[in-house]
Amino acid sequence: MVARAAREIAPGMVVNLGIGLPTRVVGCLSSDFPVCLHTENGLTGIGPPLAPELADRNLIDAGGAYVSLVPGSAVFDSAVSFAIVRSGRLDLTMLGAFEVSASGDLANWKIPGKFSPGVGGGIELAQKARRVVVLTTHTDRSGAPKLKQACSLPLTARGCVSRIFTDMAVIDVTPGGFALVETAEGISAAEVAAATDAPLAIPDAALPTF
Amino acid sequence: MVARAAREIAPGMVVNLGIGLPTRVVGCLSSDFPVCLHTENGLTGIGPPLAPELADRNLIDAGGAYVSLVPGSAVFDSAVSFAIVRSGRLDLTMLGAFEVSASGDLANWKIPGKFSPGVGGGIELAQKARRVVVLTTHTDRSGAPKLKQACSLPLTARGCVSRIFTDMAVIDVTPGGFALVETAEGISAAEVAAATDAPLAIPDAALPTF
Amino acid sequence: MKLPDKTCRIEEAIARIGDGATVMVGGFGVPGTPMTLIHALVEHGARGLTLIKNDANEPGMGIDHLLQAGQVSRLITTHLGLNGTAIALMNSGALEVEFNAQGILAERIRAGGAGLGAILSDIGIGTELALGKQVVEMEGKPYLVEPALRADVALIHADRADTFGNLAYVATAQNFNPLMAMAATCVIAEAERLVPLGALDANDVHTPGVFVDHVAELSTISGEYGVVQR
Amino acid sequence: MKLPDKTCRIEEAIARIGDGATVMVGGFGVPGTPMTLIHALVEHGARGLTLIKNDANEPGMGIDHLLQAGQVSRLITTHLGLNGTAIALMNSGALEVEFNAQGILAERIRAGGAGLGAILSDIGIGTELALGKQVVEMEGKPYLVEPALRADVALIHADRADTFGNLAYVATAQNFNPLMAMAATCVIAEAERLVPLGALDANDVHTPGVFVDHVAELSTISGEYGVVQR
Repeated sequence: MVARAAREIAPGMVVNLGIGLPTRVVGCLSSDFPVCLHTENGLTGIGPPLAPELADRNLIDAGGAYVSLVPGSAVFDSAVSFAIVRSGRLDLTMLGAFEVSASGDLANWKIPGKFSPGVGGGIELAQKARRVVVLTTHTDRSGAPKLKQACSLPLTARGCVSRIFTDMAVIDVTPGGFALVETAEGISAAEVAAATDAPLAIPDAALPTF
Repeated sequence: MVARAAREIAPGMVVNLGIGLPTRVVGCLSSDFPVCLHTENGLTGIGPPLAPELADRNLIDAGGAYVSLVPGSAVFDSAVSFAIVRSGRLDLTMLGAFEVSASGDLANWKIPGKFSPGVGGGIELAQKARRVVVLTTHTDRSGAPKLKQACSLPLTARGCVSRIFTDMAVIDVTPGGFALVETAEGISAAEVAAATDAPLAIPDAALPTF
Repeated sequence: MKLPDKTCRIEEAIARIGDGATVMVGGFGVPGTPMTLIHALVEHGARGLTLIKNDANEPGMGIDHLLQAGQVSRLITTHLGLNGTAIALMNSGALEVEFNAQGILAERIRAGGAGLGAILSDIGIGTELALGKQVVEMEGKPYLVEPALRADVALIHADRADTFGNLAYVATAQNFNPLMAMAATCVIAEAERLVPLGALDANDVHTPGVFVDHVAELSTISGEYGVVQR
Repeated sequence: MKLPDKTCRIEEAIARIGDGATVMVGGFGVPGTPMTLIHALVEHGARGLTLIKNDANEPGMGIDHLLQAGQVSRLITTHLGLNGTAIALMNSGALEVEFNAQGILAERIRAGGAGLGAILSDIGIGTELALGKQVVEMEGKPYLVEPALRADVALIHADRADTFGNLAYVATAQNFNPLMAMAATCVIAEAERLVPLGALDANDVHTPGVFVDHVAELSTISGEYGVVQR
């Protein structure tokens, strides 16, 4: 699914990869692919991650991972970094999720009473990136669906998600709700529908697999 | 009067010198006097002005004069430059004036129907410098007083002026109006009062001259 | 991962500017004014432009060429006292002029570049610059709403640029350039020197290349960029 | 004209911080966190502090020392997920926490540094972060009023400083430092290297020294500044 999500990145894009699964997309980008990776603390032109013994103590991404530079990297303060996001210069962000609703609402920062570490840069990425896609397991650890008719958790942003990549499927958020686009190798459309807590439009034609 | 005004600058101050008479104060500051001169376009640490043949084409002050740097100069964008002004980091500004009122109102940017080139950085300097002093001729070219009970021209800022240096006198703006502080060599208090279009408090004691 | 190349011919980039466009132009006096991009815009001939620029330059320099050619219908600025052309056009009614306090113009542009709606400021309260502006009270104190400014195009002058559009400025040629380079849909930069990717240290970049759409190296630095003889 | 010298001993500068002060602390994760100034503030012992910092660092690092010492009563931040101390203090009610969206915290601080009253932003509308905030309409669209933030003191970490307090940062140790260095009444900077006046090129300065009140060179770069082993 990470490799499939990586294909979402078109040449020339400015892309922010959220903490967790999205960060792993870096490993799927070839060294000559024209793309600019952005991170919230204040860096464009992220190179591959570095092991601790090779790391620069002053060079991290917003998730705290030690990263490298590429020719043409630039560093700047965190206000400029979010200016990039809010002013429409971020073409794509890939985020994790606790829940995604059929209308594209995203909840990924707070579980009241259990987990409320603060929203960080999530709201601005979700609300302002030109395209927001989600990378997540299709269900949570207890097997409960993360794709739901409506979110029950506090929202990060409303109606922001365009596409969801899970271990089971690629699903678009359309004006009519969730629509199945691709399935993982060996997963049937019916299995995806059963693991989704909202109606799922399944096209008549055979679906590509990934 | 320029030399007298220069004595208004205390060691360690950050100072902005407006276009015209105030700019000439630079010539009265010794090379080891601890002060930081600021200009609106984006420079702290202005050095002496440069003749055209020695000038750097990219190094001007807000009035367009070619200036030099000193060790420790810094350049920055015009937003940061005015952040310095508005956030209270400018200890003193010296400005020119068309009119100053007895309550410290300043008019120095517009003569309706005659001269309205725009306000530039004047409002922010007048409104936000910690101390605003004015350098001006005591009367205009036609001999009319510039110090008045109330300004007739559009204001730059209200109640901002603390002290006025003219070719005739040093005058403070006090809660009670204009108060004579010093006179120019050879000028009497009565002459200053006659050239001032508002009550002028004159102390009983002998006044210093400059 | 490799950063995209944004080098272009100036004429091609400028050709995208349509009639009626809003154009930000860097510079404060001569330093930082993109003289070559301005000449290309005169050649291109787009009309009915709204210009956003700190000042109107001086006669025969910078945006004076656009004013003289009758291409500008509106100017958002802080001061035009050094340009008689601009004053005459304003007084005749041929040029609509909106004056801003200088630092407020800078902040309005920066707010546009930062994706904000507006800033709240107390600058100009009690003067005619406050007339007609929306007022918001915060803790009993009044502030003026100063809406963010964005443009269709920004014309930027840099000292050095790399092929991704990372820009570095020198001395007081910085002025409004880094602000405007954040605040337009299409940002076109001219650079005195174009350097390869990696030749501009990440810590020395003033404008990150993600904000820049097109970058071109100047083939010559004309006399218009030089020291003004007064 | 000569620029004033602002070098000082760290203990003397920190001694000015009183009980109940509002203190901005630079850093995003380890990079840019002024570890040495923080230790001096722990030694100094001022209590009832309001801290403004992007994150709460990790256990045993940075502002965790202030939290552990019970010196902090309020924290304005964006995220504290990596520090169990902060979460426990928050959940017990001993620490009041105000969460901001990260870029909005950055802009509120910058607005304080720029002498503005507030910014208007649409970030968080429709989420619980909008609750209780003043709303202003502009051209029919709602915006949240996000008031400017200023502090009594800002604690800054720089790579290089000159004796006037001009600062330069490296890599992602820049983060909130240049913003906070504009936004406090008293700005105290620690620098890995103190250089003479003139050794920092005017074009390479990230924070102009006019914003900085006290600057000190670090005698050692402790392990707390190093790569975090996870």
